[in-house]
Amino acid sequence: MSPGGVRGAAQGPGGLVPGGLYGGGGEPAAVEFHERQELVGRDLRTEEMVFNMGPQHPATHGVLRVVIRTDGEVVRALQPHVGNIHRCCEKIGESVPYYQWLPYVDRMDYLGAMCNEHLACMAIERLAGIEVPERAEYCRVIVAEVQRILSHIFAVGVYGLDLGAFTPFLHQFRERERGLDLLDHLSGGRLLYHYVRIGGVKRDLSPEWLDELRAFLDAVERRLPEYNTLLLHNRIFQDRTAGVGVIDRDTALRWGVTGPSLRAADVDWDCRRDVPYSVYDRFDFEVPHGHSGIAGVVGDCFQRHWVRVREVEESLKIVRQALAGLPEGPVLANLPASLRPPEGEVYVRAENPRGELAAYMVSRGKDTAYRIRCRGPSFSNIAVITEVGEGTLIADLVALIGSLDIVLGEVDR
Amino acid sequence: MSEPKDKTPPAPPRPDVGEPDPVTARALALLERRAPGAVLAHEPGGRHPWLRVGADRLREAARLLRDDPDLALDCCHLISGVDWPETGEMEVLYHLVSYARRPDAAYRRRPLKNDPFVCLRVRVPRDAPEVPTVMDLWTGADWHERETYDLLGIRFTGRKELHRILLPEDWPGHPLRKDWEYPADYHGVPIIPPEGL
Amino acid sequence: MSRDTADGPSGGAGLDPELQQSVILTKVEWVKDWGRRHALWPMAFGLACCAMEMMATAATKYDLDRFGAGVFRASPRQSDLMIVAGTLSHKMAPRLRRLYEQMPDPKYVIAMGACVVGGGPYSRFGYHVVQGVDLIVPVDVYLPGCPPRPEALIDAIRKLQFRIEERGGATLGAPAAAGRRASA
Amino acid sequence: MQQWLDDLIAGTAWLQALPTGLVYTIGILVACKLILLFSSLLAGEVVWLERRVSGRMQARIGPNRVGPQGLLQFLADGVKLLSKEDVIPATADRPVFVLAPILVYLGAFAAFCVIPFGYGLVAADMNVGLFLVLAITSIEVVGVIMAGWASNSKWAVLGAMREVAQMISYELPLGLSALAIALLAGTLNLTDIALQQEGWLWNWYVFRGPFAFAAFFLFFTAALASLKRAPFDLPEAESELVAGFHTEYTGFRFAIFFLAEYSAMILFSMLAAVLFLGGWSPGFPVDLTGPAARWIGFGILFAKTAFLLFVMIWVRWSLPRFRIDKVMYLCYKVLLPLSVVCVLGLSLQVLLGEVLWGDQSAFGRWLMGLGVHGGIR
Repeated sequence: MSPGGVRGAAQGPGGLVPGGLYGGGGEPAAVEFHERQELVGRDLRTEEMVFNMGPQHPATHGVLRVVIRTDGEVVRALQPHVGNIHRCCEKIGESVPYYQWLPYVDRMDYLGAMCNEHLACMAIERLAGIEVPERAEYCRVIVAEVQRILSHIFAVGVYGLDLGAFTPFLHQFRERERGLDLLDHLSGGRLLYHYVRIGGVKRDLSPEWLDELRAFLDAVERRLPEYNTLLLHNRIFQDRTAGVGVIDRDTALRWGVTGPSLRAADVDWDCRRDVPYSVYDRFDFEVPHGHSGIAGVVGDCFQRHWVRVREVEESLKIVRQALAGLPEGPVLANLPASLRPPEGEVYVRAENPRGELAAYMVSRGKDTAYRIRCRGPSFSNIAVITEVGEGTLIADLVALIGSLDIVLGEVDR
Repeated sequence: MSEPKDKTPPAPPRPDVGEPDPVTARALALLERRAPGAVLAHEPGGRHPWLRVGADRLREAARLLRDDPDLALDCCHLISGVDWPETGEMEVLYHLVSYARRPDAAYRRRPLKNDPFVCLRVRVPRDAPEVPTVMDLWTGADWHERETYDLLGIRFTGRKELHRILLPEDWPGHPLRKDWEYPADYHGVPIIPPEGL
Repeated sequence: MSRDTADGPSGGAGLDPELQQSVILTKVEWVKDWGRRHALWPMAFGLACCAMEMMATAATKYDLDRFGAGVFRASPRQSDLMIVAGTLSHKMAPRLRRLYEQMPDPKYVIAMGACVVGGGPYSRFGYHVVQGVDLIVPVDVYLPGCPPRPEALIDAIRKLQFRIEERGGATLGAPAAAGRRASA
Repeated sequence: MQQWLDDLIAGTAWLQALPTGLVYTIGILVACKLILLFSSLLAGEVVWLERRVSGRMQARIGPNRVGPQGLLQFLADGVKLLSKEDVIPATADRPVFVLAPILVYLGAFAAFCVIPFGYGLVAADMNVGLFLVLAITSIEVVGVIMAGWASNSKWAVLGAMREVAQMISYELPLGLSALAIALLAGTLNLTDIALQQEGWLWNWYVFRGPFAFAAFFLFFTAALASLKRAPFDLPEAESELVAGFHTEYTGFRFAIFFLAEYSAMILFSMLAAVLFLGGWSPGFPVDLTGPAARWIGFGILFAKTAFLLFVMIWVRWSLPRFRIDKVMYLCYKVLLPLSVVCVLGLSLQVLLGEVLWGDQSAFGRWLMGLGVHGGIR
């Protein structure tokens, strides 16, 4: 890699060779024309194979497509291709009223829907100058942290799946189902909730629900060591992940990697603590970062996995504190039927399970936004494999992509 | 777009009340000292302070901001493009954040903006929207620039070849431009326009 | 698009009706259908949100494997059922078609979720979303919901099993849907 | 087998009229058919077992709708795979593509002919039985290479490459740890090896000294690797290579790969049971060589096989997958040296035992007793 980060001639061609099962042979020729031209123009050694990993491949967590050029098992160059589920979230945001835009935000990162809603509502509230009742803020923090727990244990399980361990994946689903039921009972949806609304939340938390929540927290706390036995402390798992796919601090910052992947690269930063939004400044929690002290080096796949496991513990702490300090009061501010924020713009960011989700919004006094731009954390996180994935084995590439815990809905938005 | 066009002349976004943002003030001072004349306009405080630079001075300003040890804006968080057809201009915004510098407690408690980002913005004419790249400063800007090109058609110059990222390469037009029309179909697969069938 | 039966010579497609009624052939057909409906191996075709619910259906609580439909194969060559779970975009559509064509007959498609049934929430402004997967491949069972619950997916698979039982060995599938849109 | 046929001919008048060679041929064909049927059905049931056991391990149920407790699930799968369209990719190398599953199948099934299912329940009671098993099972790798190559799919080629590297490497520790038992037994005839372990539990070869004990685990690990079972399932690593070398195979050809994999599992479990776990010996002195009693012996051997199969399934669903370089590391730097040590140790044990105590295993038992004693204390 050249030090400045400019990838000139070393750039992978991302070429397509028709004929392979996942090759691009049957696609409209125009779609990938530049790649073909590039491929023809290059002096491609015949010993190297060009693989099309995805868009339908078990390891790509959805419809990511990675074109890799390998020398045997070693990846010489790779080029990720995204956009396969581009769902026009920003265009829709400009076309529908603010209230109606919220469900689309859920669908961006469908594993962190509550956190997404939270950020979108925050952005709109800041744009329109809406005060949120205190109890609503607590409700938001509780559901967002429950969502983070669910997302992280899912990430932990799916990472096992990527590495060939099927059982942890299903074990975490047992707890995940409990959490989904929990949010289901609250909002009526298992995956996409539309619970956090502009000006508060949709429904108050009932005492029964809070009991259910406590039981869920205990269950997760009890099961975490079990997952760790299956993965974190498993020797094969450590061999597969320690020292693999190292994203060091500099690389992470240059590529804009955020979230657990950034903290694994020893950057002590968490939006919840450092630029506190909502009521996060009232809670006491640690930000796991750097080296786990178990295996591997800073910034490798193992540390990213470890950061997620640790963050589940911290989220449990936050939810418990929020439960203890839950104030009384209304949960939804009075809002007009048609929200017309004054002219202005905002930039808001929040710590999502996958990284920093940010939104830039421009209002011109209408009931629809003039421009909405969302920063999907996975979008920046996955870009980094272009550089880091080079020179790894195919199995390591799978481990690397899995450890970044991307959601393609958020990459493509 | 079905939405009727706004006939009023486009005013710049309304300045929000509030004291000046110290981070942006520092960035402004730095740019005025090291690159005089680069900052064309600025909004010092409120929810969303910003600095506008000319497209020709963008890279210089960005490099200064990145390399300044106090600001240390080591991450280009987001690049967004905005289309302003009324003035015939396109705008690109760079939201720069620092992970090396953590905001102090006083900054964290600021009511309107507690997030120490610096926003650089560039305006270019709509008929020839060309902005120099910042990809060599922040590698991650690569995909953001590609996306801005893809959805708004703003060209970034001085970088490796610019391709669409989200949409197919032969997609008609740039959908986030305000005057973009929904095509009838794409390769024979119909696209239902917003008005319905 | 043509919906040939792919049973080959033994499938009874080309036989005269009298012969098809004969005992042995009927029994053979019955056994084949029995096998097909109890061994629907889905292809893991997760596109978006619905894929999470598809996983949940295969996982601990709902356990699709009970019906013999839990063998998620990554290769289209070995799968019988394509659960199109999630939003289908124009960029992805040719690939979906290609994967569908790589599946051996008889093959079945479940359109899971509002987006692949008819565009769902993206039908109005979503320029890059294909307004229903039936524009690309024929669909056997439509499963609405955003996302559908796992119970609903189990129900869809049961429905497909009943349909295989009713209709016999011939491949199912809706009529070419391009016509549906054109006439609309 | 031959004895049976001789008895049969002696007792049946009309068979005596036929040429003996013809009777032998027909008899052997029938025996092969029976073995084939047995191992295919068994393989199917192992698939069911795998799905149910994994379900159990993963807090779910597993197939339970087809037949009682889902026992007929494999039949449904088989019928379905049989009636699927048979796709041969246009770019595939047709003859090789067609031949490959047959070779894999052959490698997995042919070896059953020398496995004693009980005393005298063996199709071909050969003096080189053990050797034959190891030789025939390595044909499988040729089939896999052919499958990978002929598919003309890159994932398949990569899977086949991994398979070749892995299988050929693991033949070494597998063969060496089997050789260790041959050293103890002094024969390659599997029936004789099983017979030598009759009597009490400590007569089983696995309990004849620390080296034999270690050899059992080496054998089992190497068998797992050459069976492509997790954590060594790299050739078909689903999350990396889609479906590995059989990515392009459909319908019945794929079913054959599937079946071959599971019957190879049964084969190696049975072999391990015969070599190390006393064959059909229940662990106390009882004569199981009689015409009726041998079927009891068959049941006992079957139970041991089932246990080993269960362990294989257990391992598969517990562990993540190795990486190719780690697999090679494990083979050449851990298993191979250890199995060499085992062979050398066992040679020493046999030599010293015979010289000092007149019993080749005595020294080993003494060592093992020492170890157990130390362990308890």
